Amino acid sequence: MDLNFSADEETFRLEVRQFLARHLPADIRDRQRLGKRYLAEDTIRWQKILHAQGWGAPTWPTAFGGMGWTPVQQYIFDEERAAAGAPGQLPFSFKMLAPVLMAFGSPAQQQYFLPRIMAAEDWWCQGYSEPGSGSDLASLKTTARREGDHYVVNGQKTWTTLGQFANWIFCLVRTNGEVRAQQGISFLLIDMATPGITVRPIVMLDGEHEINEVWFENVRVPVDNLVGEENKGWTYAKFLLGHERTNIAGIGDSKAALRKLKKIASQERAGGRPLIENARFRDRIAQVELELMALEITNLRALCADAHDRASGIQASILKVKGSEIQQAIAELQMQALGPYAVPHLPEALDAQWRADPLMQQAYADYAPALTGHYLNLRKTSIYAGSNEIQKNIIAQLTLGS
Amino acid sequence: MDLNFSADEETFRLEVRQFLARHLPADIRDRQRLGKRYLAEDTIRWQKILHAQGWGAPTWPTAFGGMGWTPVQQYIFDEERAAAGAPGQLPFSFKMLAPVLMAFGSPAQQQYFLPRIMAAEDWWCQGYSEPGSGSDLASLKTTARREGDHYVVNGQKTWTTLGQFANWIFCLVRTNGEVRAQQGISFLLIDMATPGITVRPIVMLDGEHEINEVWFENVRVPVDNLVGEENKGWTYAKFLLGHERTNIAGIGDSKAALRKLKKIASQERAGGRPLIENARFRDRIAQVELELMALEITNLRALCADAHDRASGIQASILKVKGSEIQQAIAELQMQALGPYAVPHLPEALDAQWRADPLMQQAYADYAPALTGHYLNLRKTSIYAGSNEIQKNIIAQLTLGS
Amino acid sequence: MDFRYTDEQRALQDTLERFRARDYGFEHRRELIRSALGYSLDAWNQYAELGLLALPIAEAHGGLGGNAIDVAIVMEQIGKGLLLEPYLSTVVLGAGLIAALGSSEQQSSLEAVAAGNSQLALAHGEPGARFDPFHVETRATALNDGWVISGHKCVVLDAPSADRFIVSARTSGSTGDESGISLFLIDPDTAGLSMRAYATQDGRRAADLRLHSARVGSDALLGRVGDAGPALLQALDKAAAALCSEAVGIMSALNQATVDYLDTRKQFGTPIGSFQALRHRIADMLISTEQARSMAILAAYHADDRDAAGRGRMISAAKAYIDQAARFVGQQAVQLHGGMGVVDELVVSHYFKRLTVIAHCFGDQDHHLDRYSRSLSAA
Amino acid sequence: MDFRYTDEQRALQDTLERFRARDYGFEHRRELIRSALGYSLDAWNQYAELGLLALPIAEAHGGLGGNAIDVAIVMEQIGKGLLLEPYLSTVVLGAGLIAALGSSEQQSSLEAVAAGNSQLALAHGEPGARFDPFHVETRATALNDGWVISGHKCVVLDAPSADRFIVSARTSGSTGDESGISLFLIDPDTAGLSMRAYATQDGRRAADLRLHSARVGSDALLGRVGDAGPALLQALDKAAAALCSEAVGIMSALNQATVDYLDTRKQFGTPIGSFQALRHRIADMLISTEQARSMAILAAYHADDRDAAGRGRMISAAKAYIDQAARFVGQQAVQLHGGMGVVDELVVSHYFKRLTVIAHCFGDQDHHLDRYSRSLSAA
Repeated sequence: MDLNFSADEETFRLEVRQFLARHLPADIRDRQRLGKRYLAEDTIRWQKILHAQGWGAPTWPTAFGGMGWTPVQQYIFDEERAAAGAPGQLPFSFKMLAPVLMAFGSPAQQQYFLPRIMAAEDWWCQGYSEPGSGSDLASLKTTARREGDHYVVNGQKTWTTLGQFANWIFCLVRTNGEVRAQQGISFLLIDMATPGITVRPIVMLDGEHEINEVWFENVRVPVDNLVGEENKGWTYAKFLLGHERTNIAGIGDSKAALRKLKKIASQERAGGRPLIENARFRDRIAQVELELMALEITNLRALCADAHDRASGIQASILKVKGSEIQQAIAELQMQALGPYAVPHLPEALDAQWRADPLMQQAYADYAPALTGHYLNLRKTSIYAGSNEIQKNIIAQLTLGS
Repeated sequence: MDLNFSADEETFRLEVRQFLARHLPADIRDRQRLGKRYLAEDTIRWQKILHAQGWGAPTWPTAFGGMGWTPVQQYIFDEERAAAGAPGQLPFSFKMLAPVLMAFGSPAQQQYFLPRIMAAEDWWCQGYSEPGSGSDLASLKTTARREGDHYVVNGQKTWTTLGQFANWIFCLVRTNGEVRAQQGISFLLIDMATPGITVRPIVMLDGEHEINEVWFENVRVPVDNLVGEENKGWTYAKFLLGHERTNIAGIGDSKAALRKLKKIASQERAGGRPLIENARFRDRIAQVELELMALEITNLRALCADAHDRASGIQASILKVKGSEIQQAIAELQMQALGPYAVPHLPEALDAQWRADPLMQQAYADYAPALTGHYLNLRKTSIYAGSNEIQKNIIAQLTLGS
Repeated sequence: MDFRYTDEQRALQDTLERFRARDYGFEHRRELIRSALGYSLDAWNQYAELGLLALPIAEAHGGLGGNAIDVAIVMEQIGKGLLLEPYLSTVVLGAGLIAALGSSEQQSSLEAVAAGNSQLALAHGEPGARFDPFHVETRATALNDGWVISGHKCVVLDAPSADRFIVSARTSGSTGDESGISLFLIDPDTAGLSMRAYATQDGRRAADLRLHSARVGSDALLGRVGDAGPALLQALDKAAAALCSEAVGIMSALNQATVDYLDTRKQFGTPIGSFQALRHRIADMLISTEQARSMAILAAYHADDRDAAGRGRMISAAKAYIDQAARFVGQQAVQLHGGMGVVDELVVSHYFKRLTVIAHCFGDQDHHLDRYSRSLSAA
Repeated sequence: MDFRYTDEQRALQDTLERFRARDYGFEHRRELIRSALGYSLDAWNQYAELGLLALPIAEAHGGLGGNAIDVAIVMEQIGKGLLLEPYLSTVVLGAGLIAALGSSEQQSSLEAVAAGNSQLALAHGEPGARFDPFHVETRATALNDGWVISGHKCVVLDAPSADRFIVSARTSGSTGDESGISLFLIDPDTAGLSMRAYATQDGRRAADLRLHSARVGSDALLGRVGDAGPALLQALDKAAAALCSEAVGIMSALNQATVDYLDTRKQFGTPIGSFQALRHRIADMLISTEQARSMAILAAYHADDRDAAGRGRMISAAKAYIDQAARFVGQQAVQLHGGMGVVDELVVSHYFKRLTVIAHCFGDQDHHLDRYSRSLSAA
C-alpha cells in the first residue's frame, strides 16, 4: 500500500501544473474563481488551447486521439485543472457521446465527429430526459418515423443543459411503439440547424439560463446519423449513463471549492475576528473536509482497483451520492459565511465586466455576488445524473437483491 | 392563546408537589435518581401510597375510580412525578388493559380487576408479540381452543416486559384459524399461576433481565376470562394500541433526564473546567433541549386540542418518534459526558445497597455506573410500541394515502 | 394553558387566507417582482383597510393594540402567500420602534403608517457586525442643534420604498456595547445619505446605505440619547419571532405542494408517492414542521416580554430550531420535486429561496444557537 | 498510488479469517467473557505462533518489522471476530512504547511479548483528564536510587491480566504540559499499588489503579526523564488508528448481518428487505462504511509518521469521522434488527457495544474533531 503518488505521477502533475500556469488565460481563470456567469466562449477557447497542446481528450483511448493516461493521471489532471481555475471539458461531448461513438458508432461517425469534438468545432448537448420521463427514462415519447433515408422526429426533450450553445444534439427516440418500452428506442445524432428544432430557455431557481427545452417538429434526420442499430438505443443509453458517472465525485472541484471556503472564512469577520476562528463555523468546515478526505480516498481506491472492481455500480453510486452532498455542503457554507450579505441578489455582478459598486466595495467582497446563487443552483446535483434516491436504489439492489 | 398554566392548574401542581415531597420514600427516590436496578417492590409500594391518597388511577374516568383530571392535570402530575423521582405506574395495567376492560369488559371483569389494579394487588403483563409477529401483529399463532367452559391455550409470547413479576397476563390468541388473520383473534385474561405457563428470561444488551418469553402448553383458561366477544379481539387490540401511545412522548421523564444531564455536565470536567462550559458539548445539550422544548409544546397542543384533533394518529406518531429520539439523545449525552468512565461495566453497582468503591469513589460519580447501560437499553424505545418506521408509515398513510 | 385563537384571530386568519387566494396568485406575484417597486401598492392599501398595519400598534397611538400572536398569524399567511409587501420592516420593526421610543409628536406619525401612507425601514446592520445586535460603528455626533451621522448600513430590507429610515448610530461607548446606541428617524433624501438599491435572492428589495456626515435635526432622535439598545434588541427579537411564523407558513405550504406532487407525478407506472423512502421523507418533513410550529408559538408568545434574558432565550431557541427545520424541509421539498424543484416556474423554488433568505435575517442558526447555548452554562 | 496489500498481507488476512471462523465462534466467545480471565490463552498462544505478537516490533528487537498497515489488517479481523485478547494493549501500546523508548535491557523483554509470555497494559488516563494526552497529575519523585509514584490511573484497559504496567507520571512541569512526563515499567505487585478490576461494557477487562507512594527502582524508567510526551502521543495515535480499523471491521460485519436479517425476516408476508425505506438505510450504512474504510486506511498509513502535527491531523480526522460513522451504522443495525437487535443472544448487540466502547477510547469524536478543527485556523 502506498498512498503517495509515484515519482512519475508527481512529474506528470508538475508538467500539468506548469502547462496550466503558462496557458490558462487570466481572464478565464478569474471568471471561474469569482463564479461569473457561464461563458461558452471560455469553454471553447480553453478546449482549443488543450487541443493545441495535444491534450484535447485526456479521457479517451489513444486510438481515438486520447493520451492513454492512467485513471490516476486523469485524476491528477482534473485536480490541477480545478485548482488552477480552468473550465472542465464539456461532459456531453467528451464523457457521454464520445464513448458511445467509440463503442457503437460507425467508422464514418467516429472519424467525422470525434476530431471535431477535440478541436471544439462541435458542441454537443443531450436529448435524453422528457417531461414525464426523468428517472424512468425508458418511458420516453419522442418519436422517429422512418421515411426513405431519413427519420422524421417529433417530440420534446427537456433539461438540456447548455443546449443554447450546442450545434448538435444526441437523442434517444422511439422508433418502435409496438414493443416493450426499452426495445423500441434508437440513438440519433441531430444537427441543431435542421429546420423544425426550437430551443426554449428554462430559467433556473437562481434566475440563470442554463437548461432548455428542445422541441422537434417534423425534423428530418439522415439515417446515416443513427448510431448502431435501430431499436438498440437503450443498450447504448445505459452504456452512456455508466460513463456519465465516471469522475462524478468531482474531487478536484470540491477541493478547490473548499480552499475557497477557507479563504472566505478567513476574510469574513465575526465578533471582530476572522470567521474561521469561530469554533462552531470552523467545525462545520472541518466536518465537510473530513467527508471530502474520505471521498478522495474512496475515489482513488476505485481508480486503482482493477477494471472489474471499478465497474461495480456500488462504488460509482457512492461517489455520486457523497460527491453531490459535499459540493452542496461546501456551497452552503460559502453562502453562510457571508452572513447578511448572503441576501442581496445582483445578477449584473455575474457579468464578466462588472466591477464592484463603490458604495459597497469594501464590505461586499468580489466573491460574494455568486455564492447564494451557486448554493441554490447546486441543489440540482443531488437530482441530476440519477437522483441520489436512484443511486441508493442501485446500492440496495446490488446488495439486497430485489 | 395562553401558554401559562391557569391559577387552578398551578394550585394543582403545588398540591402534587407537596404530596410527592411528603410521601415519596427517600430510598425509592434515590434508586430512581441513580438509575439502580429495577425493583418491582418500588412500583408496588408507590402504587399503594398513591392509592391511599385516592390517586390510584389518575388517568381513569371517575366512573372507574379515577379522579377526572383534565389531560393537562394528568400532564402536570406526570411531570411532577418524574421531577420528584417517583416510579411511573405500570403501563400494562393502567394504560393498556384498563381502557380495554372499561370499554369492552363485562361488569364482572371491571368490578373485579380494576380495583385490584389500583390497589396494586394485581400486576399485569402483556401477551401481544410473538416470535415472527412483531410489527405484523395479526399474524400471531398462539391458539385458544374452546373445550367446554375453558379455552386451552398453546403457543409462545415474547418481549413480555416485567413478566417475571406479573400474576396476570392479557393475551391475543387465535380462536379461529379459518378466517382472515384479523378476524380470528380473541382477547383473553390469563392467571399466570395456571399450570402450563413457563416464563423464561431474555437478557437484554445491557445484561439486565427486563423482558421474557412466555410459553403456554395446554393452559386452561375459564371462558369468563374472555374479554368482549370471541374473534373480535383485533378490534380491542387496536383500541389498546391507541391508548399505549398516550403520554408516549415522556416529556416529564425527559425533562428530568435533561436536568440530570446538565448536572452531570456541570460536575464532569474537561480541560480543568466544568464540561458544560465546553461550547461543543454545550451545543449538543442545547440542540436536544430545543427538540424537547418543541415537543413539550407539541404535546400540550395535542392535549389541549379537542378530542377529535387529539385522536389524530399523526400527532401520536410524532410524539412517539420525537419522544423516543429525545430520550435516546439525552441518554447518549449522559454517557458521553463520562468520557473514559463510560467504559466500565459494574452490574453490581446497580444493586440498591451498593456503595461506591473506595478506590474509584472520588473519580467515579454515583450516577456513573448506570449511564452506559441506560444508553444501550434505550435503543429499544425507537423499536417498541410500533417502531419509528411504523410510525412514519402511519404518518405517510394519513397524509398521502396508500 | 390554551392554544386556541380568539374569534378575532380566527377571523383575521380567514380574511388573509381569502386575500391570498383571491388577490395574490403566483403569476401576479411574478409580475410584482419584475415591477420597479417590487410589490403591490394595492395590496398595501388592502392591508391598511384590513387593519393589518395598525394591528400591533397600541390603541393609545391609534393602533389596534394587537400582540405578537396577532402578528404571528399575519406572518404565517405572508409566508404561505409569499407576500412581498414590507410588513415586517414597516409594522413590526419601524412602527414598533417608534411606538416604543418615540416622542408624542413622533408617535403621531404612526397614523400615517396605519393608513398605509408611510413605509419604514430599519437601517441597523453593518459590515463586520454579522448578527451582533450591538456591533454599531456608525457614529452620530451632536452638532449645534442636531446630529452628524457617518457610517455604512448594509442589507437594509425594504429600504428602496421607505419614506423614512430608522438608523442606529453610536453616540457613546465602543463597538459591541449595549449602551451608547441611539436611533434616528431620517429622510431618504437627507444630504450625505446615499443608497445602493438591489434585489434580494427572494425577489424583494433592499439596499446598502452610506452616511457621509449626514446632518439631521434634534427632532430626528428617537428616544433618549444612547438608550436605544434594549428597545432595539426587542425589535430584533420580534422580527426574528415574526420570521419564525413566516417560515412555518412556508413549510406547511411546501409540505402540501410536495404531497400534491408525489400524488400526481408518476414514474415506472406508479405515483412516486407510493415509494416508501419518499413517504418517510414526507413524514420527516411533517414532523419537523409540527415541531417548528410549536417553536414559533413559543417565540410569538414571548416576543412581547420585557425581560431581555428570558425573551432572548426563547426567541433564539425558536429561530435556531426553525432555521434548521426550514433548511431540511426546504431542501427536501426541492429534492422530492426533482427537476421541477430547481426551476423558476414552480412556486416550490420560490418558497425555498424565501426560507434561505429568512435563515440569513435577524440572526442565523449559529448566532441563535450560540446565544441559547451560552445561556445554559450561565444558568 | 497503490491500495493493494502485499502477498504477505493477504496471507495474514486469510489466516486470521480462517482463525476466526474455526476457533472463535460466538458461543465460545460468550464462555470466554464469563471466564475469570475474560479471553482465551489458547488464542493468545496462537497469536504468538502466527507471529501477530511480534508483528509491529522492529526486527532488531526480535520482531517482524511490520508497519501500521499490518496492524490495521489484524485489527480489522479482531473487529470482525470481536476477539477479546489484549492485542492493542500489549502489542500496539505496550510493546510499541518499549520499542520506542526502552533501554536495550528493556527491549529484550519484547521477546517474551512476541512469544506470548508477557502481557502489558498502559496506565495513562486519569480522572479529569478526559482525553487530553498530557493531563498527567500522577507524580513521580526521585528518591535514593529509584522513584516514588503517587496518583490515580483510570480505565486501564486489560490491566487485570497484565504482568507489567507502563505508568505515566509527571516528573516536572504542570498538568497539561507535553514535557515533564515520564513512563515507568511497574510490576502489578509493587507495594503501594492497588487495583480495582472490573469488566467493560463490551465484556472485556479493565481496572482503576491507585499508586500510594509506590516505590520502583531506577531501572523502571522507560526512556529519558520527562521526555516521554512525544512517544506517548504517537502510541496513543497508533492506538486510535488501530481502533479505526477495528471499527471498520465491525461495521462491515454489522452490515452483512443486517443484510442477512433483512433478507430472512418477514413481515406482512414479504421479507422486510423489500421495504424501500429500509433499503435506503442499508445503502446509507454501506456508504458510511466505505467512507470509514477510506479514513481507516489514511489513519493506518500515517500512524507511523514521526511528524506529530501532520500525523495528529490524519489520526484525528479518521477517529472523529469513524466514531460518527460507527455510531450511525451501529445504531441503525440495532434498529433494523428490531427486538432482536437489543437482546444479548444475537451478535449484533455485541458489535454495537464494542463500537460504543471504541468511541470512548483514545479520544472520542469531540476530542478528535476539536484537534482537527483547531488545525484549520492554525493553517
